Amino acid sequence: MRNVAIVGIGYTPVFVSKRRDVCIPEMISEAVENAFKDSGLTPADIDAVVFGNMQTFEGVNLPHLWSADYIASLGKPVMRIATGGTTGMSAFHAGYYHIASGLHDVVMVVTYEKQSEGDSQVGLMGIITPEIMAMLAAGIDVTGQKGMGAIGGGSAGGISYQASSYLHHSGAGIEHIDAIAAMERRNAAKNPYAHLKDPEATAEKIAQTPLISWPIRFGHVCPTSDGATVCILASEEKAAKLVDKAAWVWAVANCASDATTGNLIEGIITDPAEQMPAQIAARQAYERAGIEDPKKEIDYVEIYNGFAHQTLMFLERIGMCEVGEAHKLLEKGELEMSGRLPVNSSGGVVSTNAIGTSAMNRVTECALQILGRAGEHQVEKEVHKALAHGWGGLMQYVTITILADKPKKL
Amino acid sequence: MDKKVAIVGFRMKSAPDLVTTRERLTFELTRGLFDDLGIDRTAVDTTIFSTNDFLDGRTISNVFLDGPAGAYMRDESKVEMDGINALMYAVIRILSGQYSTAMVVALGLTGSQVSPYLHVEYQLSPVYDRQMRLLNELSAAAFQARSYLARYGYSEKLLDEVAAQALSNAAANPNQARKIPGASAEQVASSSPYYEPLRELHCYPPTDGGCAMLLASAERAKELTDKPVWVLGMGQSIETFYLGERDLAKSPSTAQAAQRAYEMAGIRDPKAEIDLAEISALFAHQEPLLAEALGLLEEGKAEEAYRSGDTAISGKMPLNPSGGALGGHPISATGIIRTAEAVRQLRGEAGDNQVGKAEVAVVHGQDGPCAQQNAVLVLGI
Amino acid sequence: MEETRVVNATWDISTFKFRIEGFGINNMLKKMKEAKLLGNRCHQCGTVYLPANFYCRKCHIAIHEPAEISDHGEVMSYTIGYADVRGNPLDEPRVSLMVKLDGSDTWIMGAGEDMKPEDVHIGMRVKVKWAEQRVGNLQDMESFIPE
Amino acid sequence: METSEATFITPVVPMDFTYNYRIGPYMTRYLEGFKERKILGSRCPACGRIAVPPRKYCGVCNKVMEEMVELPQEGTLENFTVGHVILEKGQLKAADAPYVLGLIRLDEKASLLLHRVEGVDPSRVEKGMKVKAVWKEDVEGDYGDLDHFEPA
Repeated sequence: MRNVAIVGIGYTPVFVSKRRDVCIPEMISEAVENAFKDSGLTPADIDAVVFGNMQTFEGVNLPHLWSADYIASLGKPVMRIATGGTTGMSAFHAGYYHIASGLHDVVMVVTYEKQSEGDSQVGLMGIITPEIMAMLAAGIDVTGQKGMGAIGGGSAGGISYQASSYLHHSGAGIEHIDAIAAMERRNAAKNPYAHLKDPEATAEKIAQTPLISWPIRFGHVCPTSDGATVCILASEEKAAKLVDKAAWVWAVANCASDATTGNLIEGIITDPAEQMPAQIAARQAYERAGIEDPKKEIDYVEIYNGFAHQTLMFLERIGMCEVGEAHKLLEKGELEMSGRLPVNSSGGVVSTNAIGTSAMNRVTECALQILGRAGEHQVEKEVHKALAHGWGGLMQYVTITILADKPKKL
Repeated sequence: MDKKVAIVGFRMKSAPDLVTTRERLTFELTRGLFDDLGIDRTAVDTTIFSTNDFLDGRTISNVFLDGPAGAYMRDESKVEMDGINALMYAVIRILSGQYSTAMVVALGLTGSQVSPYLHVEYQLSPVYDRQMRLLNELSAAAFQARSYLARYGYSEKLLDEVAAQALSNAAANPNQARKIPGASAEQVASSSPYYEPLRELHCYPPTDGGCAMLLASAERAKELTDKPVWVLGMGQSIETFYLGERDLAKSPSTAQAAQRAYEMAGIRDPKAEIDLAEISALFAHQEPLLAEALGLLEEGKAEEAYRSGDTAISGKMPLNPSGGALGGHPISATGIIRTAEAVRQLRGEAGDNQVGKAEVAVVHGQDGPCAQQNAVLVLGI
Repeated sequence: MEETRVVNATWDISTFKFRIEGFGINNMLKKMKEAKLLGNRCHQCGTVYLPANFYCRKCHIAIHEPAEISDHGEVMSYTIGYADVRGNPLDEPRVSLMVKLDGSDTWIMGAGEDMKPEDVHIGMRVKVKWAEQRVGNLQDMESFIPE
Repeated sequence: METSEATFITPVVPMDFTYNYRIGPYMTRYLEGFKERKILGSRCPACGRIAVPPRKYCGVCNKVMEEMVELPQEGTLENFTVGHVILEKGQLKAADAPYVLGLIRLDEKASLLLHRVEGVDPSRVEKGMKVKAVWKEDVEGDYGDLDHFEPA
């Protein structure tokens, strides 16, 4: 095992609903150029490339092939990773292992999504299209009015059950979901790479957005975005030559549960808010990083929250606070940029969601906080260790990355 | 690379139509593999899938496969490319020291479920080639075939001979999908023309197939098998996407990938040191073309090599003794099935396809139109 | 930033010949005609699946033992719908439940009836309301009603 | 574990997913050129190679290509294939008649342009033939404006 450092980060200049001006590889190349600028490296320094997105969102199969000329990859090994919502962090993990294995010294991880090119609802429905068709034949009612398997939940679907269960078990109320959504939209206003920004957001304002399905409102839901993120990783020896200060990977871990057996009726054995994979992956990550008490040792957290309640829910699942405590921390202002446990000062996924980048941006945002380079959304406390969380699949994949301000003792 | 990571077991299956679901095939392959090794799912530290959304007709194509693969509440990831790259990721993960075992599960139900040629159609640029509708997997391959034949002045008969050898080898192999006993060059030459110079039997058949393979660290491998096959080297490379800018008669990215793999494996003279090759040649011309890029055949001498029997199972450089991808191409799984075939050879378990004593094998996998991206493994005992 | 032209391309889902798992669903639908729920049980760990699964995801073994499951159960989670999938408001709020039936280790989803949205809660006891005319269709189970 | 048709359900999915792609400024320039019956390429500032159709990056030099150049309308057939089949949604079908696709070199430094070659007996096509561009009568800045090539 070798130490691995983040030595360069590049974003597209903006993350917005529609990049009407460029085609897919042109957009990706902007983030690649920025990562080279940020790191001072050139294509000749890169040993290998890892590439990730959710390809059905753009309808291009193995898009790294089309992008090869735009990502400085010709003549290099390129590995394409795709794991759903977690793709960005799964790709980051692959980049990490490329170096930790001793096979490569400098690896570039490229992630993107240009969701405006497809219909995101269709892309998501694509996970279960054949099952839906089969269940329609078996009599399922997709409007949720009657019959077995009537999912309900409107466009929020199964997520509304997760939020509902979370509220029940934590003692939090819908007002807490409104409040965390408002906090993140305010944070986003300070992040130049965020999509939905509202410096004036308040819980009351969010509460005025219509309910989709209890307890999910429009104001709790992520947008669909166009954007790309690139991260350059290096071995300890290389990093020492390249940069004065780096963010160091202390642990990566991931865990899968099970979606369903291929039909829409039967669910996972656990409660949808239990998120056992998050508990397992976090425990593994703490062990690998030598962290005994994450509540004391982790200074900053980025949670993958396609829906606002997930910030609170996952903080509990990964052991950053006790069950039922997250909304109390929120009430006390401890999750704010000025607080004791700042979380998602980037604005989170609920403010910006170019899916392939979303789990990766959790990592790069943690790195910026550690490096003190987050600009207006830099948190007040010093960040020595930070945790990035990714989530995806049909609610069953979780990835965790722990970063620190110095190399791990091996 | 020293003997650090070994292949300790595999299960594979292919047919024109396996009459099954992805979930059942995944369960059958992984359960079978665990039974072979006398382990259960907890012995697998991480699982790497190789599936493709455009082949499976769904977003996150492995989303229902975690359970059937035994990865419920466990570590997994997915490489969306040819399976050989998933295997490379498994090797990388073991080399990192984080994992002592890693399983690869690769599936492609392209015979029964979907038209395989669409797989490449969706790889083309949607803002040019897919608008022009001139390029497809077969027309691209035809340009490559003509370019290759022209460079060395080979006759089109070479394609028939290459295909006949592969199809005869495939007919003897119980793991293959396309069975044409006694396939001859004449038979190949009389199959229907697609894009000149390519005919039906020069091209891969639509195939259902899959493979589950377990890899382990040196220490763990000794506990799991008496017959470890070691990954001695690996390399990968990509070339430009634009067909009009590529030298189609050669495969520079294969040559680069091979150079990396040989360097890692300490191979200086591949012709002398390698006992057999399993090459993902999707079209007849690709087998000699890629074999040249892999340094296994002398450039410009392919006709002699095939006619003299050098490339046959009993020859001095057997190419695709399994029958290769002309015998079956379950897209996404092909490269890992080639790997499994090489493992059978190195273990001396290849039956009628056995090349004699084999100690070092090279395996090749590809992605993209005209093999834009190539990966090479060196295996040894 | 200048806007550029849009061109289209498709992913031809209609070209697929999908096969999806039907073992559990088909067996369950047949039995639903008799107003009964049929799943299966893992002979090793005892986990009960509804609909039946061909393997146990905990033990990773093939399983065959049929298990009849009660049509009474407990609300594990719920949601109240206010808008359809396209975001248009509904005339009446709609109750949807996630229910763990007694004796089963998996949950199923379904509509809730005869209950006011404000009364629905996690842990609430419910039972299946069967259709009078049952045809071996998922709508044979019309909804969940309070026990 | 035996499976049969009875073990699974085979749903019919009657729809296709449609995507809307932005073509970006380079492809826009190419199609704008068609309005004046011009074939444009982009030149790499480092190696001087010309990409046709134009695009942003020279993958080899990793340089942004800003300079647009007009290419001659006459060139050499470098490679060709005679198609006996067509692919419709991935299904192979026999073509009504054999047809010729060619890779055409319009300039020594330019990439090969793929197009149909008409006005020649497919059995008599040869590498090295001189061919010239044939435009549609009414050009409108669309992909189909440059209709095909024919012997020069």
